[in-house]
Amino acid sequence: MAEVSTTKGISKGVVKLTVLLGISFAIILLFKPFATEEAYRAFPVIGSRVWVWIIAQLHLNFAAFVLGVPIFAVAMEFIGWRKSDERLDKIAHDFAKLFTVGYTITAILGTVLLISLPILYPKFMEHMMKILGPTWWLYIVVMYTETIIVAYYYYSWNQMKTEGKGKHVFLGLLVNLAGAALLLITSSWVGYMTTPGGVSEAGELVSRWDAIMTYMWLPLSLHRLVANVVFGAAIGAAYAAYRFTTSTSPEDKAYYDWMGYTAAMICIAAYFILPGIGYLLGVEIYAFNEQMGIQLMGGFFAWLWVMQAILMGLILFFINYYLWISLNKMPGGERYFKYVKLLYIFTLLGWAIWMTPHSVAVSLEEARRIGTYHPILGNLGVMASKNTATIVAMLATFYSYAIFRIANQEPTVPWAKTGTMVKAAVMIASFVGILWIGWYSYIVPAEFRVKVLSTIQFGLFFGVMIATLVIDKYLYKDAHIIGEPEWGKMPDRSQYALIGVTVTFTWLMSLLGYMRAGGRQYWHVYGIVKDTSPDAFLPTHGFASVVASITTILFFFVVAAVFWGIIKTEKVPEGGTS
Amino acid sequence: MLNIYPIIAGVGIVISIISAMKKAPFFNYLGILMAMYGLLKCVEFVAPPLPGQVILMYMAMFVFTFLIYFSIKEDQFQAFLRPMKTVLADDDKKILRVLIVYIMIPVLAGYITYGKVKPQLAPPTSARIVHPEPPASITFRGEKISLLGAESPVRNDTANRDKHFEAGKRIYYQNCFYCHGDDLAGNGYIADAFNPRPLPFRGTDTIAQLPEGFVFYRIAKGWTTLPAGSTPWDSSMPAFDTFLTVEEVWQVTFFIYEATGNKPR
Amino acid sequence: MLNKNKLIITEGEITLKTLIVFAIMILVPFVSSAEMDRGKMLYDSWCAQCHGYEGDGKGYASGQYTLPQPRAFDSGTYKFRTTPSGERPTDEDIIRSTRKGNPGTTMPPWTRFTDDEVNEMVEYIKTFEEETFEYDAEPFQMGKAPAVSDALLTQGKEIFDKAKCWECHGKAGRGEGEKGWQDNFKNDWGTRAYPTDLTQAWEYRGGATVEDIFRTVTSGFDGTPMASFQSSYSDEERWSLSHFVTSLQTERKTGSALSVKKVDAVPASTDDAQWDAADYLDMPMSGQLMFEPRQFAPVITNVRMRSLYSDSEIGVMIEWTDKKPNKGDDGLPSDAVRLQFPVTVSDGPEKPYFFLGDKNHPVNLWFWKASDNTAVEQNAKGQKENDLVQQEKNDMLAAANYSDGHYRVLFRRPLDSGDENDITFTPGKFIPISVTAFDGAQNEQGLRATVSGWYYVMLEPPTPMKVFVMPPLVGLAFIGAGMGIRKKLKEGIG
Amino acid sequence: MKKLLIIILTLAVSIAFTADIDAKKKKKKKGKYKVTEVTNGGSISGKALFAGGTPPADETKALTSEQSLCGDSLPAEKYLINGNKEIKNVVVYLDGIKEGKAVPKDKAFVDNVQCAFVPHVSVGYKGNEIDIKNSDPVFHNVHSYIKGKTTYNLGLPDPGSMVTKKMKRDGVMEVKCDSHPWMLGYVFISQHPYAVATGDDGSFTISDIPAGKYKVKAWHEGFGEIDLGKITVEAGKTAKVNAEFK
Repeated sequence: MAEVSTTKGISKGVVKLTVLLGISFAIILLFKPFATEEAYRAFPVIGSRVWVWIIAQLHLNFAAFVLGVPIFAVAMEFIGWRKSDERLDKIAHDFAKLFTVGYTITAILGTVLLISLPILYPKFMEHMMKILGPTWWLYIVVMYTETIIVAYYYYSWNQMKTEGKGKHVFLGLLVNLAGAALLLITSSWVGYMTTPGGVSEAGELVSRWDAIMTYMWLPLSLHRLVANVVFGAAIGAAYAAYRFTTSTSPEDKAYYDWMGYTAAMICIAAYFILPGIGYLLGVEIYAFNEQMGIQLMGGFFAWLWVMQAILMGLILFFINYYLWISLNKMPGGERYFKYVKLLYIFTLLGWAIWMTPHSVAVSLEEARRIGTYHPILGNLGVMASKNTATIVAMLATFYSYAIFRIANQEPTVPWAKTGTMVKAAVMIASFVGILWIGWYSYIVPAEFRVKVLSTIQFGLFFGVMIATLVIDKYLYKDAHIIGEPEWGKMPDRSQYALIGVTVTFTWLMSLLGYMRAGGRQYWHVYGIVKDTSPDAFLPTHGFASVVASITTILFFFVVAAVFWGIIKTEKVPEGGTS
Repeated sequence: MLNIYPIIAGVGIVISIISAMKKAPFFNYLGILMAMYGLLKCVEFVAPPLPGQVILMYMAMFVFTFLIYFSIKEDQFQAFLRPMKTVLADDDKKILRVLIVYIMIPVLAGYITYGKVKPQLAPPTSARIVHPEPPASITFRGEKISLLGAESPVRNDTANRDKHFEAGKRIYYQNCFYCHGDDLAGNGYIADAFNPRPLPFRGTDTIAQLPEGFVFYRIAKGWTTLPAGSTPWDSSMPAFDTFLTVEEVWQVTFFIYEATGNKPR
Repeated sequence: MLNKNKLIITEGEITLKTLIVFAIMILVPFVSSAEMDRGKMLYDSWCAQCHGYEGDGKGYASGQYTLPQPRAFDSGTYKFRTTPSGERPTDEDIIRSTRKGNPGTTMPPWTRFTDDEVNEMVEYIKTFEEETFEYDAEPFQMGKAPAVSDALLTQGKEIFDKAKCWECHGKAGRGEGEKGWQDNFKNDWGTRAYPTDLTQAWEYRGGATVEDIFRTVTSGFDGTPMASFQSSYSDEERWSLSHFVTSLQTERKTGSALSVKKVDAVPASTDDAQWDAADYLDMPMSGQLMFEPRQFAPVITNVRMRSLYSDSEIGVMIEWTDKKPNKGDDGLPSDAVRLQFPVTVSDGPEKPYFFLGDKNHPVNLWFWKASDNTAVEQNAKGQKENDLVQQEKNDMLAAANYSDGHYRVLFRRPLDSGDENDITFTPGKFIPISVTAFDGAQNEQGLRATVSGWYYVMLEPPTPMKVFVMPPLVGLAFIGAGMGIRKKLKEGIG
Repeated sequence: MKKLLIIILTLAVSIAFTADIDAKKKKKKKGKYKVTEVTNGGSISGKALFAGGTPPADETKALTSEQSLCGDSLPAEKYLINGNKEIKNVVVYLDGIKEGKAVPKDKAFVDNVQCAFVPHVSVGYKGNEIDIKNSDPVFHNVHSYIKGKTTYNLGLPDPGSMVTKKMKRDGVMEVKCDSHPWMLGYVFISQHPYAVATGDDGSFTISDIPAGKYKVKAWHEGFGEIDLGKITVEAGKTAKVNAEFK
């Protein structure tokens, strides 16, 4: 493939976007959606809801992908530039390639959604345009900006590699800024739908700014931003894992092993913040409307939270597994296997409690024997224990990482023994403290538990992580290195764990997306625009899971195609034409 | 009555200990799974038995995580796979292979399949919304009451606390206790007649998690305004706005919180 | 001599010392009565709602709200004892009732309190009537129950006949005995006493184990017509009687669905042997509490359902205990029973409201009345009077039988009646069913009724083909997979 | 001075508390009857008479079961008044006598004969035993009450079976049978020996009374209880008093 010039690349991108927008406007004009008296039109066979559901979720997945991957790519590029590490730059470039392709797919899916919504839901979209119309035009402007910058960023890579690397990194930053702007705009729409503001009871606009600046807007944006980082890194890890398992040369294996590791660690670091921000989002939902909070947390969706817990725990287990196997490639790593047993138990217990359902689905016969609530499960199923279990499992995961980092080193500082003891003391104290708070949470009112104790638990969790990392920084200064990590010396099953993380996370995103949308129940805009379509009921969990699975499969089908395409272009000999 | 579960647990523990000493991870794995299953079933000696669904969840977790555990170290993983490989590939293990691979496992699989496909007496079930979302306001005998952030006038009237408590107690024991129980633990003397069973008020997981306005709403409107997900057709919760006044509903709400030592959210 | 310094006591010291002394003086009576106070506090919080703050049995939940009435402690008469008739109960007797509750009454088992707390409550309860407890009583020795044997049961049966247990409890033990329905059959507190249905173990007030029964037979229930047989029969005879009584208890099979077997023809008579062989489902019953007039204290606690179907017909038989039948000619309403089905069965969980349906989901009712011994078909779409309509076309055939306190009512109808207001039975489908029973003696009619929740009947379809095909196929697949893996492994080794 | 006041106050309060508790525990206790040697005691005798116009006729009770054994109806034996208006089964007793002769050791006795309690009314003494017998070939349960409270309830299934119980409380003990609602009898349980029932001629004599002034009362199942006033009993003499019911 010949090197495409920057200007050509940019114009290609702009034309693509314009064509897509043009098509959608043409179709919309052709159908004259708002001219109808009907509130809904039906999509053939699968119905409007499922259609829009799948398309929107796919679009969101790719959007998350193209917003998350640049964050990761630019970070890599920046570090590679400062450390003059060619490998990092190569990873960054690989990723830039990924998200450039992803960008096109996102745009196509967006177009489909753009056409579908006003045609299938004319009355609802009319309302949305009335309230938030101007943001839509802003969105188009930002989209053009993003397209131009992305194209410029990608196609100028080799050009600016030697001279003007700093400027190039700055371009990457702009990509992310534009991405964040897109995210903020779209979040404002979703935020308005779930926690509307700025309108009168009759649905008339009172303040457009209030309609944008809803309860959900910022926490949702933040949540999505961090989730996008996790997602982007997870895709990166999956890509590396895929390459690792298909590579045959030791160099390639070493390279992709290292890439997978880096991506996975970024993924999990961002992942740790997610529960906290999710908590914030929950608090905002409660602040908007307690009943919606109840509905989402304890009501109809309670079982989905159990599924969420299973998936989240699964992700932690995959990552832990990956790190534990990684100890094999660290000279001196075998010294730490004895701790793995302990960490394993903590993660397992945390996961078990995390997934324990509060209100169990039982047969009538079981219900008669158990009563309404099982004394053990009932107590394990409430927030006090779940918070604790989550944090314990995450902390165990962190320690897996902390062990791996120093597995091939031996401290040489004079206070090495004391330092290790302090670290051990911090570790024990943190587990004990978190468990104690967990126990204490049972005997205090909900208010105090939610506002104070949970915060302390999370604070303790982050404090311990920072403390351990800081101690390690000084403890392993000029440490004796037993041996360099043997990158590439990993069994394939460790890579499946990374792919597992990505698939699980994608599935989780679909599921949580459903919950977020489902919280509105039979409203398009909660409390303002009622959903009177035939689909105005909550589907069963089973059905929702099936749709989430289909979306996930479709997504990975497309992603696999993208990976395959990238690998195929690489196989063309250097300098050759195609 | 002979209970086999402690025996299963015991045998499982013995197997896993012996195989751990003999460095046979595969049998260690089987032993652990056996022990865990036995132990989960043994819960019924100290508490009500765990529901089958929860046991299934936990067992799936154990199967997965212990498999992971035994595959961390390469040599251990190979040792783990060895018995399977031996039985499948070794020529001198023919009898064992025929027995296990060609008889036992297929028969077991067939039996499990039979259990799945045979007509079962399992009536349709539905996931039930325990705390359905209430409307923003309700009509209580023609009077409109806003529920968003509704505050209990009874709770705020601290000067007459005892009076309200006693009134609430009278209302509870003349309207609620036959289902929700003398001890407010959801086990009234006719609780068995209903499915779903009446909710308990004790513990930290029901009314302690709810705002008082929600409880007011549930008492006032009962089954009549439940959404489909709450299976209103099954609900025997009366709409108490036909029997009680607004103040009485607040009083009984106050009582169930005070009597169980719970605070509204 | 005394140290002079020691004699100088500062004013402050005096104040302190006097305060301490008087603090103790004040505290002493408090301490001695603290136990009583805690007992009173617990009693007032958790007993007084029924037994009354004054121990008079007239708490909030008494009168129409409960049956039987809460015990009045101020009478000093206790039903559940291990002491001879007329004697005070032991503390353990009161504790047992508190801890285990009294089945079939609103007295639940109180498990939440510590032993100390229960003891203190008992001490307080005893203060409501102190004269009873002035005398000591010698509890009788329970001993150990002998192992049950045929000979013992035969002996027990003889005593059951000889001791005239059946005069009140009925020949079949259902509490239908004539003597139990005389005007004077009241307890000390002036309310009617009902002889216990010995077939329904969940209703035995004093517990249904053989030891419980032995205790009851020995001590009697003071304050009720249940007499003590301690002096009339030896321990051994009373054990045999107790064993015989346990043998009258029938197994209660609760569940959510009844599987209906197919037969050549649905028997038309209620006493056909096929019915006794058919599987049954027990439905615990409750009073109708949702609409006025509410029934707080139903006496029908259980309804048993059996069902059979043929190619053309379905028969549903409902059985229940009615100790005193009413045909509507004694100033009281007639006994009746009503089956309820949705008119259309949805594929999902959606159903009509479980009592008389609702506006959007009508129900099909099969209504049998003892007064004319016929069954009619009705439709209802709500609980108001005009929501209930009689069907003009009646496809229902009913047969009923009352004997020994036991109603058996058989409804028969074509599987598909061709009427759009009727339920149609399709084999393999779970069809919601609920039961409403009316006991005339309890003045039940209209909305005042005894109700069940929704259950299901499922007409067993012929076994589908896949049951025979799938398991072998899966087994074969596993054999194939095993062979495949082996082949691969061998190649790998080779 | 202030200190003293505090001390007195605290004392007063603490005493008040103690007193309160004592009051609660101290429910009115009946004075116990004391046995003394009575020599040369006096007596009270007289007749139970109907003082009104026409005396009420005895009632009959219809039987709802056991007709083959006991017939269709039985006399209630409630108003057994002869031509001279003399009333049978009236119990005359000294109310509140504190001390006197020893209580006779005789057992009280109630039999079930032909679906009725025999004797219909008798006098028993607290602390003594009572024999309860069933002479009928049918099941009777003797269910007795004092002031509406069950004293015991005994099943007597076999003909000729007898149960012996102790009479622990005093008062008019109603004897009933739950199986046969028409059956009714009385045992007047007195805690002292100075209580007698009148016979067919309505006459009674209470003897061996220590000299003194006594309150005399008479009880009848139909007419209830009447006060005969305070009677002075002189040593060795007989005071006369009639119980006149209206």
